[in-house]
Amino acid sequence: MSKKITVGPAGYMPQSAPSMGVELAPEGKALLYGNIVEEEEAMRDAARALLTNENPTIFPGPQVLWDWKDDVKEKAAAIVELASEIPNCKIIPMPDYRPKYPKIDVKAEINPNHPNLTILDNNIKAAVFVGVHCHYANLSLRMIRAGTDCYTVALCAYMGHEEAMASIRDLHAEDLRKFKEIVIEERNKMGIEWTTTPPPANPSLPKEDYTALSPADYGEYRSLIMSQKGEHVAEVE
Amino acid sequence: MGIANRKRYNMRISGLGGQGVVTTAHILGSTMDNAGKYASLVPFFGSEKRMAPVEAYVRASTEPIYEVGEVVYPDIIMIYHSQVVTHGKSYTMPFYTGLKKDSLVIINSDIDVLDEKDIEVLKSLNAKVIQFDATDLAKQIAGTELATNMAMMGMVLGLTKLVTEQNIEEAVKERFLGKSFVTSGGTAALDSAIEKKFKKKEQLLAKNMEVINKTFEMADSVDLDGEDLILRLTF
Amino acid sequence: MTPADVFKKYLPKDYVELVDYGPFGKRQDEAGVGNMGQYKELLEEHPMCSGCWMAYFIRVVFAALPNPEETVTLGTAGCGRLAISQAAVPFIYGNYGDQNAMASGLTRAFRLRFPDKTKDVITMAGDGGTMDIGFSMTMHAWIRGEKFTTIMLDNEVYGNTGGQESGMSPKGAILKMAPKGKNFGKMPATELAKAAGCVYVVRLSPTNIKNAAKIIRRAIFIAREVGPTFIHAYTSCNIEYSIPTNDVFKDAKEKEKGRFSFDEYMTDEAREVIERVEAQEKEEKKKRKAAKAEGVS
Amino acid sequence: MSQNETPKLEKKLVDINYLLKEAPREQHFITGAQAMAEAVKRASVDMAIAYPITPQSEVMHLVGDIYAQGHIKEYYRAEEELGTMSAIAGAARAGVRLFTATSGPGLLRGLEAIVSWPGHRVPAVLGVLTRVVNAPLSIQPDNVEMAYLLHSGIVVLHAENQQDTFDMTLAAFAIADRVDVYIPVAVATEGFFVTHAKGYVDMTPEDMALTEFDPIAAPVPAMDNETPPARIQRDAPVQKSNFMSYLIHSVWQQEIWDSNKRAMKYIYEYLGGPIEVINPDAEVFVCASGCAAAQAREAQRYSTEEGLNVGLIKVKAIKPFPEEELRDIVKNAKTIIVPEHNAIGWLAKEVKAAIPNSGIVVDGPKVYGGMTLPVELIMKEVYDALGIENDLKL
Repeated sequence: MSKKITVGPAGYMPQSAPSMGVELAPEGKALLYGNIVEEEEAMRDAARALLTNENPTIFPGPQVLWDWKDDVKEKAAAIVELASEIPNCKIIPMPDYRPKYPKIDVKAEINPNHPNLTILDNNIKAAVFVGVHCHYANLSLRMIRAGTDCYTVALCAYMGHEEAMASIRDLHAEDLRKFKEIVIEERNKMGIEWTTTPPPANPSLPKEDYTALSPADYGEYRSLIMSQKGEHVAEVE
Repeated sequence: MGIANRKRYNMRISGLGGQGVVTTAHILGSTMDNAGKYASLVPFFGSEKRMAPVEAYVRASTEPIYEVGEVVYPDIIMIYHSQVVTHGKSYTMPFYTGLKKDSLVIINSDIDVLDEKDIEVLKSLNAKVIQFDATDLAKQIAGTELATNMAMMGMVLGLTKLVTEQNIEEAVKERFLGKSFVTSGGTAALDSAIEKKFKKKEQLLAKNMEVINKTFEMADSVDLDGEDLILRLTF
Repeated sequence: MTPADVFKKYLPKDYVELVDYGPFGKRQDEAGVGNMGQYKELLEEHPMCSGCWMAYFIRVVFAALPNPEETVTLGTAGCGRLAISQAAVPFIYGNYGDQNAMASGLTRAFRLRFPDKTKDVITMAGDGGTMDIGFSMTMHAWIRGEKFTTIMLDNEVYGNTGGQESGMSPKGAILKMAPKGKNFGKMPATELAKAAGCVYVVRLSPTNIKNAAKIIRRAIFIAREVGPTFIHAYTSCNIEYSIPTNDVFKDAKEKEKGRFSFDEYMTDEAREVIERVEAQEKEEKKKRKAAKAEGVS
Repeated sequence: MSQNETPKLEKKLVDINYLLKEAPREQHFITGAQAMAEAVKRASVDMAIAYPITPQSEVMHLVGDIYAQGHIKEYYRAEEELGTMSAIAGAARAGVRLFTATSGPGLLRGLEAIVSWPGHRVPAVLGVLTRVVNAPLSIQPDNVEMAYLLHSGIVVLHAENQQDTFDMTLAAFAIADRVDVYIPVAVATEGFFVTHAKGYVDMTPEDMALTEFDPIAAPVPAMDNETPPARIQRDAPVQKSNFMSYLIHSVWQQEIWDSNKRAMKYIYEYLGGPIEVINPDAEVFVCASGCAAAQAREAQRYSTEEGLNVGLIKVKAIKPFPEEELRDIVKNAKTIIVPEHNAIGWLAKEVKAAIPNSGIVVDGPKVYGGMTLPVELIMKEVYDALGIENDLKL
């Protein structure tokens, strides 16, 4: 079967996958390179990409990052388990969809308004989107296909994504575990040595100690800050 | 095919706010005009008010130019700040996105900013990378880093042999001694800052020209046909 | 707002801090205007000009929110949204000047979906968005008695489009599109609001941070129960009116003595709400004091 | 407040396929306006916003009545169309099922908001009861306003009669809130000719309604602080900048048209496809939408009675436009006659753009400004196409 959707870069202003005739897979099926296939086939191809490409990364979205629904706990756990089985896999979250000012910290997060920055800066060649709302997943996957050479996997709770190289639909925690098992199988087939290790924590800068902050840190609005009881404000810049 | 004496150059200039990126574009434009040649400029349009990278685009040619819009596929890229390369502070990432074959990259930095992958790509494009510390040169000769853009502009014009120093001098005169030239609020403020730095405008002009002449000298010494990808220039 | 346990260590610190040090679920004395800069604020980085009084006031609004975890803000074109959209509160940007129409739909939809919950809806738009292009939608939302808060960030000019005259520019001001000076005065925004049925209307120049916070909270508490509330705040444009950054506060003080003199209007119904809520807050404060004393002795 | 005292009615909630295909139906003789309102009554609509304009008013009056009866949770009369359409956009952010309707000049007045619905992912249903666009003032039927909707990304269905109006309106709600579509769906039909005229409509039971709107199963989070993320801007103003990709707005637009495209499979599932064809082997086709299709249907029948090999193509979905379906049907046709109720012939333009041999398209007969479209006008084109002598004095 010829590949309809392949790893990018697809160019300056590529056509969208649907306009190239790619249709979402029906229930029980999956998409692989834009073609409708059995779920397992797609999972195996995705697994091999995650095991062989540089800097495999999982991008969990708001729907799995925040504890808002009963099934989140289990899904979240399953995602970390999956990541732990992929050698040197990173987890870089997409906590929300708002453009980041002045510039996104590409080591710490990915943003749908400029996802290629994170992919390029971290030299990510295989990525998994999970828990990202479909609209933003589609935007991100398309921009990544346009401007990078990253293999993308979409693990979607709904109908999947035409833009991803591999797209799994109706995803639940058990599907994530199934995917994990396939990753392990493929890993062993390839004879890759790996002991289950969870990805490193988020590298973003250490937090400020707010209790130690004085109104002097408040800069130009210093004059508007009431000093706390017993506080001495010595210097105003 | 060498970078000098071409009919047409499409340039992308990337820097950070306040480095005179847009000013360079304007002066380049009028320089071409004074030389009886043609140019078109596109300052970048973003909506945020500060802290953003700045990009400007210049098309310079011996023939009339019709094309409009930002330069997506440049044959010359000027980098005013090493962070454009190291921190991806540009609108296109990586900074050489769209760069054409046999092209020229000028970076204001004398340290190694390019990583292996960059070097690999630039080699495959048969590009030439000129690196020199334009800011330091500006400080040493003009006594202010605000002349950094002059150094960068002098270098690109020196390398491309597009115009003579005289053409530039007239343009710089226009820019700072006036003539009908409208500047944005921000740029106007910057001018007054420069003026404070050098009491007199004539002196400002002279200093700028010194910087430009220096970079022309440096450009003459460059061998663009050599094997090396990166050429480090000192002064 | 809590992350899934396994993911907390993978979230950017920015968000972890919001969870651990943010104002969510906290009282004003724990995380309010009184101790701005000492907890993780809802609005931090923003692209507004340095010394922007509007950015400062927007920051105050977010610090004053009585219920940030259940608040939605709406805005329209203008400088304001550049900052508002950066806050850790849902923000809706629709079309030109339609913020009060959108808020009408949003507020009603919230009330039918969450009849037992308090959700605060606040529109924050400039003088142009509120009184010029959005005029009919602003007025009609008030006339219909829609229960949300309208805040007008009045910088007396179209700042974001480069300094054109607005309906709220003062008479005689020489601005773009008014090259010979504006030849009519400011629109009577607060009078219009009263006439249109706003139950709580305040005009202020936010020079006193605690007072500003009190006003904002009052407007929100009243909108929950009684009806539309309106705050007309002076948020100067130091660029278009070329006010030196250091004199921005001074300018606000001067305006306070002039056309932005403090004016607070409320209906009896609104007053009841304020008295009840503020008495409650006092009571709780007292209780806490007592409990503290208990603990000490 | 008395409006809150209206009791919540007990209804059997069913899936759209059951509702449209299996549910028992009873025939009624009602107007198009009634048909649309009756569909709204059966769609578990949360909120409707009204603003009067002839000939739409009839619909929103009736929707107001069913609100008073408790079939809808919230309803009000807004200030004008821009306010109405903006309020719909605001309510949509709270994750509810929405309906409004308008006509000609009202549609154009609300257009700034309406064309932003798809990009803002507002899954509302919009009734378009067509009317001339003013200058000079007139309230007559004419569907030129639909041309303005065709490039907005909105899914546009065009009803031939009262029955279509009922079925398409019900289907519209189901199409709009599919997670892979989630953009507005407009159901258009001709003012007066359909809205104020009575026809036979087979209707589902009143106490049976479409399953309720699910704000969670959506491609964008409702901005209700209930669905994550806690810190969100759903539809950011996007500009080229260092924290935006050059591509963001273009891929966003692509996503809207992709969603529009994805609606097609539901148009097949719920409405039996975007076109209806009679006599697929015809050499001459009459291709029409809306109530022009009724005239075309009549013309096709006359032709058959006269032994002429004429076919009918009724276009039910204008966006997404059934390009492949059309190409396939007309591949051997000699002539395609496209009768329309507007001056610009927007359907003929779409048809010409869809097929390789646009020369076979007859751009008309067209009537507008409220004129009726007599079947004889279409018959004349049929005769001319077949080279049949005729003495029709038209």
